[in-house]
Amino acid sequence: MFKSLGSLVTRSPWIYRLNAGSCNGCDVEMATTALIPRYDVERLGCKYCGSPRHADIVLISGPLTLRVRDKVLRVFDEIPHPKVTVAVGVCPVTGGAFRDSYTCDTALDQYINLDVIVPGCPPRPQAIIEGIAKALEVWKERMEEGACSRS
Amino acid sequence: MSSTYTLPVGPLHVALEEPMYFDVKVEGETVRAVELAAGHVHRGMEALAMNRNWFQNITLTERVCSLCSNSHPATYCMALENLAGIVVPERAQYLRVIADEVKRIASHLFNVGIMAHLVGFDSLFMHAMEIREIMQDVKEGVYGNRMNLGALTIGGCRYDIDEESKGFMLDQLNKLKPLVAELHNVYDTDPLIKTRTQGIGVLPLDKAIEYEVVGPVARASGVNYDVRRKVPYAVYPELDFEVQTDTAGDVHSRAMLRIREAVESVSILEQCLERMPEGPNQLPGFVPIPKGEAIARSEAPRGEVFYYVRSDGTDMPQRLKWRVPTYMNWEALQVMMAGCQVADIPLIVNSIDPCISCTER
Amino acid sequence: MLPFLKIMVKNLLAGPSTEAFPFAPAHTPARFRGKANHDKNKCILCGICRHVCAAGAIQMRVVEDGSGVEYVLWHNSCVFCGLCAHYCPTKALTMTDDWHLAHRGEDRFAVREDSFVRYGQCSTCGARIQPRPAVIVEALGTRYPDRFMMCPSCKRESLAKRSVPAKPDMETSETSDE
Amino acid sequence: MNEIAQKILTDAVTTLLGEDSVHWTKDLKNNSYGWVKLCEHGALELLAPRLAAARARLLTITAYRTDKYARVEGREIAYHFDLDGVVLTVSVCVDEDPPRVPSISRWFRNADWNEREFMELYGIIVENHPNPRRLFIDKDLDSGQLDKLIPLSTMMNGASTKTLWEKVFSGMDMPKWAKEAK
Amino acid sequence: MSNILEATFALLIFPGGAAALALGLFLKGIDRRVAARLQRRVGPPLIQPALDILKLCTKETLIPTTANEAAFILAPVLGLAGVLVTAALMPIGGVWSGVTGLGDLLLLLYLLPIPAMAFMVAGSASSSPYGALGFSREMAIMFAYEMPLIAAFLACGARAGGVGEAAMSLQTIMNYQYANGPLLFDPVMLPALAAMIIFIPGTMSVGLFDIPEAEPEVIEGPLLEYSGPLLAAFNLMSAVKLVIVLELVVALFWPNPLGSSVIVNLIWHVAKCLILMLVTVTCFRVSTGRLRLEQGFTVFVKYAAPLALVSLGLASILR
Repeated sequence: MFKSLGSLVTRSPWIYRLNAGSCNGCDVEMATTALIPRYDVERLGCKYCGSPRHADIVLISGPLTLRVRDKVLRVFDEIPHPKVTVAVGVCPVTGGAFRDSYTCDTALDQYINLDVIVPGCPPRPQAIIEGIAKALEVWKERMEEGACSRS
Repeated sequence: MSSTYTLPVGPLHVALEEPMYFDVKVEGETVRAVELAAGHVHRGMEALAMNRNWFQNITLTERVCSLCSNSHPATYCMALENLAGIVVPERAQYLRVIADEVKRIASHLFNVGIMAHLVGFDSLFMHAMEIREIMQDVKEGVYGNRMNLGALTIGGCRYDIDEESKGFMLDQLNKLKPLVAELHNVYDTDPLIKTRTQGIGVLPLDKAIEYEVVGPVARASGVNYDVRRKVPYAVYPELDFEVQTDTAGDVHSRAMLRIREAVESVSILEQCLERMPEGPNQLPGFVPIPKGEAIARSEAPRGEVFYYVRSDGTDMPQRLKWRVPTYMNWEALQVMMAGCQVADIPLIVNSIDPCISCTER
Repeated sequence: MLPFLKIMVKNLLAGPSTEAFPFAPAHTPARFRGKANHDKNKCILCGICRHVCAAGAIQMRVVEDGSGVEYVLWHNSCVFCGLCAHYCPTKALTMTDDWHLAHRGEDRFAVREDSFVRYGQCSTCGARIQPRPAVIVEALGTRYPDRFMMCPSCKRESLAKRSVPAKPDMETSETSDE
Repeated sequence: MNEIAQKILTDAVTTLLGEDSVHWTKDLKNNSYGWVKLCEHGALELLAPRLAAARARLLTITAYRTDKYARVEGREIAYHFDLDGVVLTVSVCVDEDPPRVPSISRWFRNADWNEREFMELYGIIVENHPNPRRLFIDKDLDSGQLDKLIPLSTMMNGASTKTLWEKVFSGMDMPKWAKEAK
Repeated sequence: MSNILEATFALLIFPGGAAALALGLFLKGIDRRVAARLQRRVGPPLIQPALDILKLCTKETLIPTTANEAAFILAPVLGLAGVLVTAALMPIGGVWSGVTGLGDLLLLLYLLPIPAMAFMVAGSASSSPYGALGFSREMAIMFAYEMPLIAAFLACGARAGGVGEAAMSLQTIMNYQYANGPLLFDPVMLPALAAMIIFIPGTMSVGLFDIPEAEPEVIEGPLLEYSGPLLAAFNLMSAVKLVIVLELVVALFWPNPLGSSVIVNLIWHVAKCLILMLVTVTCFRVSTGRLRLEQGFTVFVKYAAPLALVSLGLASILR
């Protein structure tokens, strides 16, 4: 039962974009991916939503600066389970070019479990779509395990 | 509904590409006061730059901001070249102008597209972004990345334009030209765009001078200051283009000015591709950077970029400082937003083409 | 009156401009800067790639027995600027057009370019020297390939042995081979 | 155009500081850059209104340590002005402890952010600043982050990067070459 | 007994309840797909709205700690229930004549604002400033679009019923049209039709009137804080609301059946709704952006309401 539900449910991934202090390259590419006809993620049922409470897939970019950290974590907390996290670009994982800055908390995975990582600086839209597809797999697995509740 | 209440805009707000926090005091739908809180994208890049060597800083400055990602390393390299007295080969200077203008077109189209998105005109936004994709393809096809071109190196350019990519570029420009003209017409005549943007966020000339704004924001208010003309660099003195100015100084005139500048950029690109001389695209080997200080400026899509570099003779800068256009334009928002409607806040903020990651570094 | 209506009709007639991806492979331009590729057969361990890398994505560690260097380029740290490939003197590092790098979070440390570069051996005494890959030796077309494969001290010795009639300019050119 | 602006700026400086106080350089495209050294910051309050009267605009302000790693005490602040394409840089030495300079935001509105920035990055006190709050850096961080620069060797092996790289090398999986060797 | 059964069937299965939900989701699916085509996109599959609802039902429900919990939960539930009841009352030409004796316009006037009310309760219950702003916007715009709506109702009634004889029953209006041809082709009623065509996007908050839920301005307004099944209820509510509004306009202006076959008439009815939606919702929202609140208000007060009043005046005089 969970199995068929999983494959149906994952056809409606709603995306939310979270900027953790990025240089806006990844954000522009996410907006491009999410909104323009050339990539049309709506084919996959994706919708770009304005409120974190509507989201299923969170795209995070940026090296997590100290000033934005608490706000990012608070917003992340407002996203209902089950949610899947996709790190767009390398900054959330290692800081990329901003590694070891005094204002960056670099490893975002101390706070948030990154389910999928899309390396690139910034990754091309197709790569982001690939990341979303991977995220859907993760989501499906979670649905099949019945792990929908807040863990 | 006469009581005043505070509407927090941001820091993670859909209308803003980047985290920025405004405390907007609202009465009904009218804005009474705006307070800015910055620093969410402050990544300590100046400290990083002082800890990275000259080469690493090419990449680092490119990551200041991805929308004007070519202007930063270009100005940084220019500052170093001024410092070391390096003469860049002429072909490389043409190549630099080409990279700059490609980025300018893409950036301006992105900005006017976002404006359409903010007035809820998503189809027009998509249309503008589809037009921008033509330039994105150029970036990806010629340079290898859609945002960060990686075009520059100290003493030249890392890439070269061969016959094939020249043909590709000219094809794309020919595709772009009628579409941009059509887009100009839509923005100029669409009644919705006009009702929503004309007379909104006005910055009169005297205020523009007082707040020392730069770039399209200044030019839309009537300040005729374009670094490409005022402080010639690369091969701009040899190129034929006109500095666009306007007098209305509202959201609409800024958007129109950007489209007109994009049209000028297309013509600059064509001139460059035609006139580019044969020759090396970079200086061979590694150039030592002597002790000293130097300044370079260039016109990024958003306005004047300023670089100050100070070297103590080691392979790292003693100090590398840059000032970006948005840094100058932020404060003028308080003039533009005075007494506007809640619905106009995103529009006005977007009209200065804010680049927060640039500003906060 | 409504200029956009015209565009709307045109859009309808032109049909979708959506790419087939992800249901079909996407077009990748030849110059695309995807993940970097390290060719251990060309690497001379000069370290310039590590020097110019702003993201610190390249690390080299001598393995325990000292026979060579473990060369790691971590794609999760790389910012794909291509400076390493630009400055690599032997073109051991190149940027490929492969952008299929999206991976599960648990694999984050495995997404890397991993190679083992064995140190060269002095052709005379067997001491450890910088790698002298065959490709590079051929490409350089050095006049004394055997001396090129020697450690500095053996080279000095070999030069001294035949230094009686040597022309000074030739020697300087040879030492620059090192 | 260029010459006129250069002359106006020269006059503004030399009437206050005497002949030869400004040194001009040109870049390859013939743009002029003027350099002024002020060894005593009191003169800044006299120079700023003159430049403002000459309608120069403030480009930005750069503060720096005379020695990057603070092996020698001393800071300098470079004020960059522009008049119609000509840049004039006025470097002011700040030697006292604690370091302090007067604010010039009375004459140049956009000095506000610049001054707040070097206040928090270099811990320099700006006298008579209208709005001396933090600008960019978080309240959790000490001010003067750029003042006490960490040497590169430490930076390269910054704690977070180091831990990450240990994980890369310890390997969640075995490297290919290691498998082949066995 | 059979009356009660019939009413239950109408409420739960057809034309209210399940049928209205299905029709609403179908229309939304078409809307999204056609909009995508107009924007040079492929668009989502037709069942996408249903998939979205299904997905939302598997999600967690978060309730803000500062919110009024009861109102927060009740708003979408009552809103959905309200529209489902309303849908059962909507007559379908040649298929269903509405619950007898209940299908009168005054009742509809009370029922139609239910979704807007639900939005307002949601906006104020969620205790976020954006919700509050959305609330005040929704209220202002509702007052604005109610005016042309009432005027158009009266105009149709006057046309069908004659002077002094208030034809405040949909059935009367429909019977008049069965006898004299649809009001759509009646030149006197054209201004009222125009007013209703402006009313549809207004009440559905699309295009020029996407004001209460404007994403960049008030981040979807009252919906900001909703998640999971409650959000699904809101989405369903808006889908059914779309059906009601379209059916209402069809009933007022072109209820005429195609023949005597129920199936054919049903398809004919859906087709009319579909065409009406494509014009007034899909094309409209694709080709325009959003107005400011006071500009949106002006459109209704200055253009839509007077247009409807012209029809009302003409209908009263000409009779």
